[in-house]
Amino acid sequence: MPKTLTYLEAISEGLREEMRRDGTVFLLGEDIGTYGGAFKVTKGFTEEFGQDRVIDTVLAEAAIVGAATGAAIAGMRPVAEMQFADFVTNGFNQLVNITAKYHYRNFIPVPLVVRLPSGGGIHGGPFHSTNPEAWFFHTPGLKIVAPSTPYDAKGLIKSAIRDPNPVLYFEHKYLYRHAKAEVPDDEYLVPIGKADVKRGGSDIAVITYGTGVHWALEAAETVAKEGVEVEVVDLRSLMPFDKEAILTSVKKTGKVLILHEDTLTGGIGGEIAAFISENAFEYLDAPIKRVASPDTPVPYAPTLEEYFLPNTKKVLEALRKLATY
Amino acid sequence: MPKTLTYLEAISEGLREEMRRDGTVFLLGEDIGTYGGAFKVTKGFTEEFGQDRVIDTVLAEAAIVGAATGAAIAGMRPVAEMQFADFVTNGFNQLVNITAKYHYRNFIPVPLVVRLPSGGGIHGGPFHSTNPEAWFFHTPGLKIVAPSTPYDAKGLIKSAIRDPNPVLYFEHKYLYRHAKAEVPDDEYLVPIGKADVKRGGSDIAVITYGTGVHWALEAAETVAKEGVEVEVVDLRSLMPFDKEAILTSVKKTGKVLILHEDTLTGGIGGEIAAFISENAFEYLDAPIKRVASPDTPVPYAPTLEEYFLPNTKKVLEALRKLATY
Amino acid sequence: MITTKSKSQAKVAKPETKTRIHLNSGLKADGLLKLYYYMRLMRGFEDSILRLYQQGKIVGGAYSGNGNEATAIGSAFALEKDDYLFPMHRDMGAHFVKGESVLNLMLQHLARENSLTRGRDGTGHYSDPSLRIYGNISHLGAMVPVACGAALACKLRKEKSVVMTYIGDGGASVGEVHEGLAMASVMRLPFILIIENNQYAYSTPTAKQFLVKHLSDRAVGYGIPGVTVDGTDVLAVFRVCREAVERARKGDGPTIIESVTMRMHGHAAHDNAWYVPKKQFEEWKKKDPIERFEKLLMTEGVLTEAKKKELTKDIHAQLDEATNIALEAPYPPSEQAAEGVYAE
Amino acid sequence: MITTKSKSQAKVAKPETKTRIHLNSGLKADGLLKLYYYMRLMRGFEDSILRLYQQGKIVGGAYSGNGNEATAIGSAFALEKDDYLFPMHRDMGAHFVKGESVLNLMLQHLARENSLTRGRDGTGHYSDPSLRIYGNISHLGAMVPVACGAALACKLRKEKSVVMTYIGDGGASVGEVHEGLAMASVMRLPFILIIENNQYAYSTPTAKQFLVKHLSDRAVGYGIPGVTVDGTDVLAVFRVCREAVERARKGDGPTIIESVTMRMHGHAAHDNAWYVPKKQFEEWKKKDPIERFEKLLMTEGVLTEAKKKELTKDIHAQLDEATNIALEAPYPPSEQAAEGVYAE
Ligand SMILES: Cc1ncc(C[n+]2csc(CCOP(=O)(O)OP(=O)(O)O)c2C)c(N)n1
Ligand SMILES: Cc1ncc(C[n+]2csc(CCOP(=O)(O)OP(=O)(O)O)c2C)c(N)n1
Ligand SMILES: [Mg+2]
Ligand SMILES: [Mg+2]
Repeated sequence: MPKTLTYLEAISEGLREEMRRDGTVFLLGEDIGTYGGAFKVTKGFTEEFGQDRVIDTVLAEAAIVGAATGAAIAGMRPVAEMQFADFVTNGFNQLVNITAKYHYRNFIPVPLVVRLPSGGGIHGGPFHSTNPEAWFFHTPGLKIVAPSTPYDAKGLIKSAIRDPNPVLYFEHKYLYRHAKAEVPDDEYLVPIGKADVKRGGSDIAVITYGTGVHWALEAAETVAKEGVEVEVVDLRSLMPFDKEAILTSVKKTGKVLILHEDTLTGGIGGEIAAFISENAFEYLDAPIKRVASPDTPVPYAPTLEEYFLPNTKKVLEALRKLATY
Repeated sequence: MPKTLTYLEAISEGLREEMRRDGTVFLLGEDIGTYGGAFKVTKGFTEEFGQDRVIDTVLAEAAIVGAATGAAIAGMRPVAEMQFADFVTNGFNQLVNITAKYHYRNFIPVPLVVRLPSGGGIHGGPFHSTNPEAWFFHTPGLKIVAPSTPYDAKGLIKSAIRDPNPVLYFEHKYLYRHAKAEVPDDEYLVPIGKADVKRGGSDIAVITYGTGVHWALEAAETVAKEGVEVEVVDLRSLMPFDKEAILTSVKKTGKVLILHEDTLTGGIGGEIAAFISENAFEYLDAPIKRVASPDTPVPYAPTLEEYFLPNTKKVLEALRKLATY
Repeated sequence: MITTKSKSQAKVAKPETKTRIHLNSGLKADGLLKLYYYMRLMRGFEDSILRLYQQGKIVGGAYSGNGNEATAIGSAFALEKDDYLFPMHRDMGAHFVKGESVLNLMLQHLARENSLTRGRDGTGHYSDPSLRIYGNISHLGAMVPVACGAALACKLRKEKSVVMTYIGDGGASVGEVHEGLAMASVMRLPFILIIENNQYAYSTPTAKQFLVKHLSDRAVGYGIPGVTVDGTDVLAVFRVCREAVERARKGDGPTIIESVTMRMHGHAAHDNAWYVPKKQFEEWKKKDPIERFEKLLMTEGVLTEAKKKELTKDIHAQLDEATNIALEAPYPPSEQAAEGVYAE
Repeated sequence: MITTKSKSQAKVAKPETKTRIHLNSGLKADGLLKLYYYMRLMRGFEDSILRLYQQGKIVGGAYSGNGNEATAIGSAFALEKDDYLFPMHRDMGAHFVKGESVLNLMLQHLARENSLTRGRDGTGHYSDPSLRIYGNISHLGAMVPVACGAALACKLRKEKSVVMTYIGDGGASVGEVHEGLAMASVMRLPFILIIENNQYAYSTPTAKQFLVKHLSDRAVGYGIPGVTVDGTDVLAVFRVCREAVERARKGDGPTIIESVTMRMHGHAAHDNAWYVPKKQFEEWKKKDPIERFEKLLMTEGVLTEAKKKELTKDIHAQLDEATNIALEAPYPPSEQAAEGVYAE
């Protein structure tokens, strides 16, 4: 019997299942214990798992990431929460220099997960709205996932916990309660590294993830009425990203839109575009287009943030341009 | 009367000239005073400018970057040195959240320079060899320069100091003493944001910077003998990068090789490729190729580092493939 | 044996609530009334913000410094015009003391076009160089090294200005706080750090943040003075801060001041602080910074019911006016979002 | 007035160089000889490395812990087999004490294929989980939170192991050191931090790093014990560390130990330390950790000239053998560079 879960509930459920399954899994972060986390992802967890497995830490992200790394090296499977993804900048040195390079240097697995509530659309301003995945995308040794649906959110948190590598789990704050869907009752995993075609189509491929999937699907419905069939490829995993799935869609459609909420320049979209233009050059019938946020901090005022963020309309415009190229 | 300077001497000279010109310019960093800096860039500076303008700080990069930011906001023009570019990860939060966003949020200029001795080829291993420019390339609000020659090194450090924005100045450790050239006696500036065509050619455009310029020029000589004329575009500035110069070269040649020492995936080359494939699609006669380091930490052993780093031979191979496409 | 549990060295400032306050604080009646006025203005302002929040008119979150008025005002009142203020999110009153207008702060909270950040950021996240106010960012502790940099600039220019900044009991764990203190102490920068120990960091009680009784003991490790003061006693805070300011101005370097108080509201307006024991709120309510100072001023004859009424009216009028103007001010035009990343 | 300059609280351990050392240290003759052996091995090893450096055979830089032998060995000697060691770059001897082979460390320095990192990293930058040794990375202070994490794992699993790590007088300013201490103290983790105050951080003297006389005073701010010990006195270091280890093992939480010593060489082999006053070297030379312990052992009759000769021969033989094997070992094949970024 499938049940309907929000994206947030799906993450909670995935975490709970893994904690029940494996006694080495524990959580650490700010206000995740008694309070249940700033967004309530771990609400009720101390009651079930005790304060030793749902640890309220000091306010210090380098200590949190570092302690997770040390515990992982010593045989545990920690899941660290950043209260907002933005604060991962304080644990940056730990992640990029110790965590990411550990296996390459020492051949010791570092099975940890860092949960990163990310993204805009909640009037969070410049320090509570960012999508910091691209920095880590450029850091060999980290895996990165960014689910767009409750199904993927649950399946990926479980896979992330079981992975022997450090996994950054980007969970989008806007989707927490806006994305709701049926999730199977039986246990399942979503493999890291595999994209999911959320909508099939033969005219244009949209390569995207996170919030972008929702904008793309909405825009696809509209252009479908105009006779343009859009394929929506949800990367789900950003590192490694599913090269095969991308090439398949590109070869099929010949036209590509890359879409992400993160800012444009140096964003993941650039790499995807470069990958396509190097590996599917002969198949391209139009320039690769990108839709992303402009290269500025995330502004606070609603008018500004609305202008800043991608949305269905912007995607629609880009699709129509591509369709008529 | 032009004189011959090493890349390192050129940086020193540029710093000295600006410190003489403007009393608000001062330097801060680890071991830069009495010792003259780990690489001797500021050797003799305390003697001329005193300990107040060449400050030996505590061993704390966040404090160094933060203090530079605070002093800049308060009207000074600090030049901070990271002992190695690798250590900028400790000042990362300061740079990306405070320094980079300051003008956008407050309309106050932040005229500071961070000097970042970067790059491999000196057997530095995983923590003394990186090229961390791409993280900041994806951080709106920072400018980034990366000179390849003594001339550009001097002209760009001077422009960086005069710029009202935070400028990351990547100086390549391998080039410090390996790059030597004539530099004019008269004062000059190299503008930020302008590329320089280091070699003209009509068949293939190599877009590169830093060490890549030297590999490209060497490889270009070889393929010239095979009848292939390569144009070498030295970006010099990475943010902003010179879009016009890139497009001009691409349109002229129709074939593009993007080259950098930094690792491939998510590197600056991805963005450049995406930019070209979106804006010069019709002019491309071949897939855009990239040569960069593989996606691993920088290994220590000479055999491994040699395999890791790009070099003239790898560039040569890529050029030959492009030539025959 | 040779090791023992380290003992606290904190100097705990004596309470200042007996008579002769004029002499003790060095303040005359008008100074005392100003302290009172700013505390009232701060609470009034934050009550207005919370009301606007409940009406759905605030753009993002809304923070309250209820319980922290004596700390915010007593500290900033120790500064001169040319001193630098780097306030934190519970220090709204410090902005007013330093000269910021009620309207500007209201516009900030409502993210309007004519706010100091032109709607790009909110709350106290702005800078006003004309008043030498440099607001915080969200990342706790991050501004500490920046404040050191301003202090360094003063020192290099041989200006006599000092820099005051703040951090919470929670934020005090952040690495950048340590790095800033390491730099400021050894360089003897004119720098004052006030640790606002208000018993909680979001939901996390101080027992989960540190073992020391007095956070001012952190000063011992830097070789600088550390003081703990009752953060609900505005005169005590003022006196301790003035001393620290004098020390800094003389070139004697930084001071850490722990101001002990209570966050009387939740972390932000969305949080009803259910995790705080009722009794704890009740105990602290008795030490309300405004009520206790008001009582004292009344006893001393500095404040009268009539004066209080007048002041209350004035504050309400100011707040109402600012609220009305700000509410009618437009949001910034969308396209501005793309401008101004770089200085020209 | 209510504020004063904070005073040091450091407990300074008494010197241990008089007779009765067996009783004082709790070590029997074989233990004392082991300490001596490891100190000699450390110096011998580092001399070999420096020689290889001068011959151009070391891949990158070469660091020396000359002057730090008593600290490295006395501290690690206080650990049991199941305890975790997170050493720093002046602690080569600690690796040996914890069981690492001379050959493995030689291979590390020469970046050979059969080194523990397979040539991917050098010097003490390796991990050997079988011995619970987790080497440092270059970024100073960065391993402190990681070491806390290992201590947390012990605590969660209710193991009795403790974690020992190190930082320099310079590295002690890094923010991550503070964050680690903040976490370790409030969680009462089984964690020991040894601050190796060797008077310099690269070229920078301690006077430019901090004002406090005793870096162990940092402990006051975390509410944990702090001790300063003569870092050239191996028995004193051992005793202080053993006490800290016992405390940690009992669940009484972390200790900060400042071990005061001198970096007798330059920062690394390329640096001749011209900036250190000659007199300073001369003074500290008199306190050479090995010579003073040797003299003591001789006086006590624990060591004899004959035994010393034998031991010297043994060490040289070991080092020569390891050097020869390592020099002949191949570098890793190039293509390996691309493998192993991720665990399977
Ligand atoms: C570096 C960082 N981590 C996490 C947060 C999220 N956060 C915002 S306020 C807060 C609690 C702050 O507590 P404290 O420092 O005691 O200040 P208070 O709010 O109690 O005045 C947290 C965890 C943050 N702003 N910055
Ligand atoms: C975070 C960081 N910044 C800078 C450096 C460069 N560096 C390497 S060792 C060193 C001095 C270290 O001094 P100290 O901590 O006292 O240790 P010592 O070498 O004296 O034992 C510096 C500045 C570094 N390794 N890490
Ligand atoms: Mg608090
Ligand atoms: Mg040192």
